[in-house]
Amino acid sequence: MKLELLPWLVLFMPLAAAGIITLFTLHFKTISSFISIGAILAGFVLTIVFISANGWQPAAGQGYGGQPVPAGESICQWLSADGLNIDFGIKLDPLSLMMMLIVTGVGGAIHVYSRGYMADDTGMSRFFAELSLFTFSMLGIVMANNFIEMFIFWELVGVSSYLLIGFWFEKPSAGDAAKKAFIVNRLGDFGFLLGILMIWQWLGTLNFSGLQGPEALGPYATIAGLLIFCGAVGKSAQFPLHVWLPDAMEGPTPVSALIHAATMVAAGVYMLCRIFIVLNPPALEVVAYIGGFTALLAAVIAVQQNDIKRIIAYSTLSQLGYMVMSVGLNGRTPAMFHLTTHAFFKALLFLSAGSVIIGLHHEQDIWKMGGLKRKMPITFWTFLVGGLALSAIWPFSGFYSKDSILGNALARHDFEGSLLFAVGVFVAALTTFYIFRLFFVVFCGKEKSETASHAHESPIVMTGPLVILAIFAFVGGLIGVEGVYNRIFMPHPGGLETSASFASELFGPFARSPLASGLGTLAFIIGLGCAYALYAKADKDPLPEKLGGLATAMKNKFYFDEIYEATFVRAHDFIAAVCDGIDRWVVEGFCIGSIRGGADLTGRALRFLQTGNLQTYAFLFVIGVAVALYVILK
Amino acid sequence: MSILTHIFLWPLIAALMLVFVPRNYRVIIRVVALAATLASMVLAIIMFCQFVPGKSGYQFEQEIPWVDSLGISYHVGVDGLNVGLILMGAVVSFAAALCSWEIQTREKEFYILLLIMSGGILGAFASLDLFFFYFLHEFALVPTFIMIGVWGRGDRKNYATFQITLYLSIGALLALLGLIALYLKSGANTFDIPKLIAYVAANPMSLNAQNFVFPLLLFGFGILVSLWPFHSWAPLGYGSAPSPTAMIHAGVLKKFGLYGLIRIALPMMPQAAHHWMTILSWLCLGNILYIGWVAMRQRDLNLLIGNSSVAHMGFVFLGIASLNLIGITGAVVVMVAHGFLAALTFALSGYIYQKTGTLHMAELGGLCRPLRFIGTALVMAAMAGCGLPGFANFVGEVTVFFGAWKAFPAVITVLAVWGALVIGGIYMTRAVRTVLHGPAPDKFANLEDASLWRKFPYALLLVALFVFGFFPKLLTNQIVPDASKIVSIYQPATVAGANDRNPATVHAATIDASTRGFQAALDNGQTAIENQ
Amino acid sequence: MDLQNILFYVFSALTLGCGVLVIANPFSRNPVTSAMFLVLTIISMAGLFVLLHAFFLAAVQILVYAGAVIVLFLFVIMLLDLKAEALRRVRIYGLVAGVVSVGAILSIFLKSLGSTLFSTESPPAPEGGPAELGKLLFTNYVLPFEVVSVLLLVAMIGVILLSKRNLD
Amino acid sequence: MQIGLEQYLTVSFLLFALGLLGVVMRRNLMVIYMSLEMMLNAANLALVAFSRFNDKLDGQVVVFFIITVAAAEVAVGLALIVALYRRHRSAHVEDLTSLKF
Amino acid sequence: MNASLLTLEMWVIALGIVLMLADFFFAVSPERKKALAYLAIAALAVMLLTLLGNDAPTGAAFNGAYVQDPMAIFFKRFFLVAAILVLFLTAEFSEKISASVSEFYSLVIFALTGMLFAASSNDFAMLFVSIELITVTFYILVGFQRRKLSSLEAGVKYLIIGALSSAFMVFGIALIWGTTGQLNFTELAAVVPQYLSNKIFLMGVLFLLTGIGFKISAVPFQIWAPDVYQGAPTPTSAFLAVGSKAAGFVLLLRVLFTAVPDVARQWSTYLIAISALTILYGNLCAIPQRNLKRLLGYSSISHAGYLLLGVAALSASGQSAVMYYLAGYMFTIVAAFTVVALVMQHLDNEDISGLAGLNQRSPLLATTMTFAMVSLAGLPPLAGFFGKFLLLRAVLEAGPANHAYYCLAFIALAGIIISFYYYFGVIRAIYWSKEASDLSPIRLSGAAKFSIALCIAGMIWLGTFPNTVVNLADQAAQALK
Repeated sequence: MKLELLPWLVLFMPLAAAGIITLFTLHFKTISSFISIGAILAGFVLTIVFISANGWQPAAGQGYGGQPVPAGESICQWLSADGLNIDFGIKLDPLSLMMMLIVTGVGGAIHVYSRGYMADDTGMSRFFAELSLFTFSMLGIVMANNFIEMFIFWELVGVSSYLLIGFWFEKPSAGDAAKKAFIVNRLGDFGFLLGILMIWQWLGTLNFSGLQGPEALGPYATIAGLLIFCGAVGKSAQFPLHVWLPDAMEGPTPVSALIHAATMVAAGVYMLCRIFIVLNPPALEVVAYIGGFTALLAAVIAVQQNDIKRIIAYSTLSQLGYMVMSVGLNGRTPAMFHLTTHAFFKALLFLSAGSVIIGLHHEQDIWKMGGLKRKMPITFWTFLVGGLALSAIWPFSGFYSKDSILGNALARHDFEGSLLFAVGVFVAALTTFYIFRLFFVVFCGKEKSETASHAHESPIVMTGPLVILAIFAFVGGLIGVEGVYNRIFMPHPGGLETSASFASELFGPFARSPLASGLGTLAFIIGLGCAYALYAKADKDPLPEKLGGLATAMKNKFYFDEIYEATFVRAHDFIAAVCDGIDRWVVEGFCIGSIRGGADLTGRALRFLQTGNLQTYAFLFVIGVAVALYVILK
Repeated sequence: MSILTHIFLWPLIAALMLVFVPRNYRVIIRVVALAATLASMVLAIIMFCQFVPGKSGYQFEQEIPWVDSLGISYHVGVDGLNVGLILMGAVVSFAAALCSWEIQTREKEFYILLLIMSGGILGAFASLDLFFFYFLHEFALVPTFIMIGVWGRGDRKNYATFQITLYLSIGALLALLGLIALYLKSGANTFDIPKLIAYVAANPMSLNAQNFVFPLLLFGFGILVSLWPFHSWAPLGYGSAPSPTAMIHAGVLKKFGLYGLIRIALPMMPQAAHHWMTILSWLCLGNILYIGWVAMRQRDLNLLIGNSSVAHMGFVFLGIASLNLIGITGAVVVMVAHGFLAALTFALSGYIYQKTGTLHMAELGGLCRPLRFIGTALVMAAMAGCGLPGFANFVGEVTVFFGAWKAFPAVITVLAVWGALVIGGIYMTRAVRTVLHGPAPDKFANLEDASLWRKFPYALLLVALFVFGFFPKLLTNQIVPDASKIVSIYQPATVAGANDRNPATVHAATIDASTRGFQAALDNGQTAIENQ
Repeated sequence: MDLQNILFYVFSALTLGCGVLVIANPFSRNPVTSAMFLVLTIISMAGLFVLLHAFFLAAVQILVYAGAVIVLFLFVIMLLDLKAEALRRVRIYGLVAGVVSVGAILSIFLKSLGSTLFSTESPPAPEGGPAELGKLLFTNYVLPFEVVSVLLLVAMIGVILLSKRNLD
Repeated sequence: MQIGLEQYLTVSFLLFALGLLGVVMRRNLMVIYMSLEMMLNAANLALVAFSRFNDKLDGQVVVFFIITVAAAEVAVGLALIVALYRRHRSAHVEDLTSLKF
Repeated sequence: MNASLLTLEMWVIALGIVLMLADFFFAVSPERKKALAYLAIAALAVMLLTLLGNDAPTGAAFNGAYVQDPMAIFFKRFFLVAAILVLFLTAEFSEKISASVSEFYSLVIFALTGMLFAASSNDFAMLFVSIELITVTFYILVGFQRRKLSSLEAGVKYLIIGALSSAFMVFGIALIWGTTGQLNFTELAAVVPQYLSNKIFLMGVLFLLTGIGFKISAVPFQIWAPDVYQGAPTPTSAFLAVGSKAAGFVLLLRVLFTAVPDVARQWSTYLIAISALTILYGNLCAIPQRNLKRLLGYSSISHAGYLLLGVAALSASGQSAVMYYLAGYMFTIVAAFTVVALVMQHLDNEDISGLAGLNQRSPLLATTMTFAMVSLAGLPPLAGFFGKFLLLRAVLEAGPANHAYYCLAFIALAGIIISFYYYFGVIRAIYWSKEASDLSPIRLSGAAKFSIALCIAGMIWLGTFPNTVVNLADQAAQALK
């Protein structure tokens, strides 16, 4: 068969799966799950086949109308009206192929895991349908070759995450969380669409292959860049639109793992790398600072959360902050590299947390857990691996990626770089601190509640994926991911480090940027130390009395929700109330009412001319004649 | 006999037949109505498939002189502008006929009126003669009032009837004045639209004449389409209308005014159009933003849907106002898409009302559990309503945005996009949250979901939305050639228009050429030149 | 100041005076008196006709009007013995309104009459005798004449119908 | 001075106005009807005067018609009034207000 | 001098006399009286077909006093059809006036004669006598139901106001003739220009129009209409609304456009004002009206206003629009009155609530009433819509000359919209009023069904295939010059 068709197949199989499940197998949970899992795993396999056959940089695909198309794209026209040509095509290059691998691979593992996690939920078919829909949309984002197509799938991942967050829609909190996620994402997309419009206006094309440097955008380059960035801010939950992600934890844990850790939230970073060329220095600066600030803010908040999933969610925020920061610092390879490793270990962490939650019958408060090391050994170990990878200690995958980010920041030798480097190191320490706080409280010490004491290990269908992901989280930094990204981001010979020996690869970071790696390790040690000192034996949180008001502020996420509630939502509600009032009272009440009443009254008044008295009639008749005479003859 | 004649005549003939069917033969009445609408739908689909895009002139034409002394003739035909509308109208009529099972009293009269509505409006869309264009629409409009009055629901039924009658009559009559004035002032002494256009193109109307006629048409048609601030009839009317009526009116009849603007006003009165479209572009923001906000406040599902459908009209107006090919194409696409969508939403709310007996959102909740199909469909409808890709609405709206961006100062488009993405998202998700999500009251615990037969209309409309959402070329390829005929008279004007902000486009085009081949380069080069 | 003028003034004075007494008789508001004064009005008007050389019409006027119409009136009045109005008091505002409106019309009449000038010299008077009238009537105006005959027939039927004893 | 058309017209105008006044003021159907007759007579006078001074007889012919028609009208009208009186015991306009508004 | 042109009138008079005489020896039983009506209808139909076929002779007689031009023919056809419909209605109504119903028939025929003469009268003497023939006949017809006080009262009111207006008219004729010395319209038209500043002459024209305005019930001479429509026997009301009004309009057209065209041009603004006032008065007063016949009275005022639109337009298209509109209006209003007669027969007052539940009692009647109301409201596909379309077109056409026409058009729109309010009120009363007192089905005789079918067919035919009538009206309007 023609290999060009494989990517299309990979893209559309999940959609087909979703369609089949919704239409036919809603009532057969098992079949549905197998269809969905089969679709995504087949996608994974096909992607590997394709890569092994065509390499990372496929040759020219095919277009419509016999037009030559750029390498690795195959296009068909979707819509065309004079200046507006929107294609539907797929763009295959190392970036997208690697993302496809991540989405299908990690996603596949999570699919399998969900088979166990959702086993006793009546809506499992619906769950898998929506999961497949998400996979389709995510692959679409990855493979899109133009802005509109990306925007389409951008919206689709939004809606599928909306559906999945609201999966347990009977829970009011779930419904609200879904709504919030959707609307906040919409805010981001608002900017994104405007950015697209500006790009189109200035470049006359929407295809990524037609993109040009910021100088082509004239005076509006910065605005355009930032507008596009808005999309990333919304999707990747960067400050100030970060508020939806923690609430999104209302969804089932696999969803949190897949969408809100591994793939969707990373789409923003991916998009930034995709359109990197149009961003000009000022825009990049903003990007970098936003990223850095988000990383810091989220890490600080995470320190005082007590919901196991929320802690990990905030850590996701802060890791995303790292990536965005790195993009802003012109380091796309580190960003994507960290995205990849983060996908592994964050998925791992979430799934482990999920297994804990299942083990404790949906108990999520860490202070009701404890001493699970013995009861859930596999989960314990996998979680430990995830935690170490997250807190970036050699030789775990996280170490390499985060180190390359810090190194890249340091390598700029300017104020911006150094400042953000410092932030990064501090955040690294915090990261270690909060993750091990979680770790100690949950797994060590003694049981802090009844449920904890009756916890049990999860079935193989769940632990299996855990182990696989754990392996990747461990070695993820050493399997040449970085090299693949370098192929497109810095295609000079120096970039191709796959040729280097394994040992140099293993210790590469220390050689390349000793300062970064050194400080990183130091940060880890400090964080771990503090965490151990405070939480190894604690059965209640000692920090609040130490920090006082700051702690409560951290606990309450620095009141962002409240602020938005008070400003954005209130404002809209107020305006809405005003408009409604005008509509009800002025337009409908006054205008219509007066017209109607006026006519009615005149009618009733005029009728009194008809007194029924002949004399009045004669009199009116004569008056009429008199007036007519007067008017005509004056 | 043109296929178009069949398409709109069958429902009318069926209505005539029903007059003679005794009222207690309910089955026969329904079967006749369904058969007629089904026939016209099938014919419409056939017509749509046989339509050849870009062929010059009109297709499936038929012309019979009617009143010679006035130059009125029965003249039907389709081009890219109305072919989609006719298809949409036929499909929606069939769906509405299917949904009419909710009517329990005086079915005979109801079906007769329903058939008159659908037949009349299809004829109006098909006709290329000013007189019949208006005549058939008015013919279809009257049953609306009666249906709301007789079969309407809610305590404000009578007031709604009064208001909708008042507004729509004013609108229709203003439009009538405008059409007559157009006929007189053009001096062509014919009501035949193609002849009129040709004549006016040859010897244009004076600016005064244009400025007299155009506002009449704009506001006459505008009132019919609930242009802000003449909108207040719509939500109330739809709120109290029986759902089949709301489906056909909101879905199909409402598009008449927009179609009229595109078909009649734009090609004949370019100067006036230029002057008025800037005003229109601000008025339609009233629809998009203001009505969006009003919709956020609604506590009744039907009122919310009604308001949202009013808000959607804003996008069509925006597209028309942009006066360029992209915008008008988008406008037509939105018209078609919104036809399906409005029909779908009103059908769904009708079902919910019929099952729960209320549409007050505070009393509803958690309906996704008992009504799985209806709930899912409603979620889809809500998503389509806030412009989600995959549904036809997205295609139209995004195209409109591109057109508007090209035509107007950025602020208009910015506000419109805000209305579409954010405000739309807010009220739609709110509706879903309150009606479908959350804990379900016990009394709704065992509502019965739609049976297979009753799922059909909803499925039909959803499929239509998906088809045009996934393959917009089906529509745009047919629209573009004929729309470009209309905008061709505006091209010199658009050069003068506020639209020369991109020096880089030519450069872009050349870069593009290397990647997308010379054909594309040519296109973009042209746009670039136009844009300067 | 020849006899004709004197007669004109006499007759017109009589006509108008009796006319006033028909509608507003200060002494009696009995319809009978009104009817009697109407007779006088008509008769004096017949005098004016004579002055205008319309001899035949003068005769007809007296015969038909005074002789037939007014007699009919009197019959009916007697039949109905209308005393009612005598008892009712005049409504002042109605009276004022009437006078004002009619006065307005009259003033416009006379103003426009004054503004238009007529030839004052009197042309040779046409002989308004039966022969001439009859000739015209049965040549140019035969059609209206016939129609009037139908009208009279209708009137006859009507009167019979409306005053039949038995209410159907 | 010479008596001309003007004087005759004045008289007929005055007579017409008198009739009008009667119609507007009196409330007895009979008297109102008489006033109407007076108005017709005013028209007659005008016609005769005109025919005298226009030197044409057509006017007198029209007068002839008017008189005839008036007679017929009076007959019918009085019949109506009589019928009404029989039914209603009143020939007074103020009692005739069952049809109003 | 070809008296052959008068064949139709002669036959009609003969028919009237025959009917009257037939009462003595033929019409002994009610059935026979009904048969008499159908005989008359048949006779009229035959005359319509034979004497006024497509090749009806045209020309003038009695040195121009009587003309038989396309317009006369149009209106004669119109009057014949109207008389036929009204006779049908009368036959249905006959038990109310059983004793002297055959006289009623003959009176209708005589009124018809007057209208026929009016249609072709071309000088003031003819105008006067024909109008008087119509009016006097209607005095009798209105007061015909002597059992009902309302009928008599209506009769007397019609009598007094009618006599008043005819007094004005006579005086007007006197003044016109006196100043110009012309009785014949065509000859008058030649000399009018030199009298345009002559106040006596203008006064005469005004008084003449007063008389005609009374017949068409135009403001400010509309005041009698509601009372008389309400009080008169239903067939009479119908005939008033159709025949008498149409006669008024044919004379108005003749006078304005044949006799004094220059005056008409001079007074166009006043015509506009009159038309606007009439429309508004009729519609506004009708809003709170509950009595159906009275409602129709008010609506007939408003329709007089619409018709005046066409007159005020002072153009051939306007005149033809008037004629077309009259044709449509005839079928519509007769249908409405037929339903009133049949439904309200046994009710003492014609309150709208009497229609309650009509759609159960007799679907046919309900449909007819709905059609009538829809057509009166001017909605497709019935005659009323196309009529209003033509009228508005005529008015807008005149717009450039005088911008008041545009305002007039808008006022007409306002009137139409107001009228929806009460017309739909009637429809609502039929279909969804709660208090349906009795639901006994209404028996319809075949003749009634036939006449109703005739009306509906007329409405639909005129509305959907207006070509024929429009062409006829156009020819007629051309002949008016």
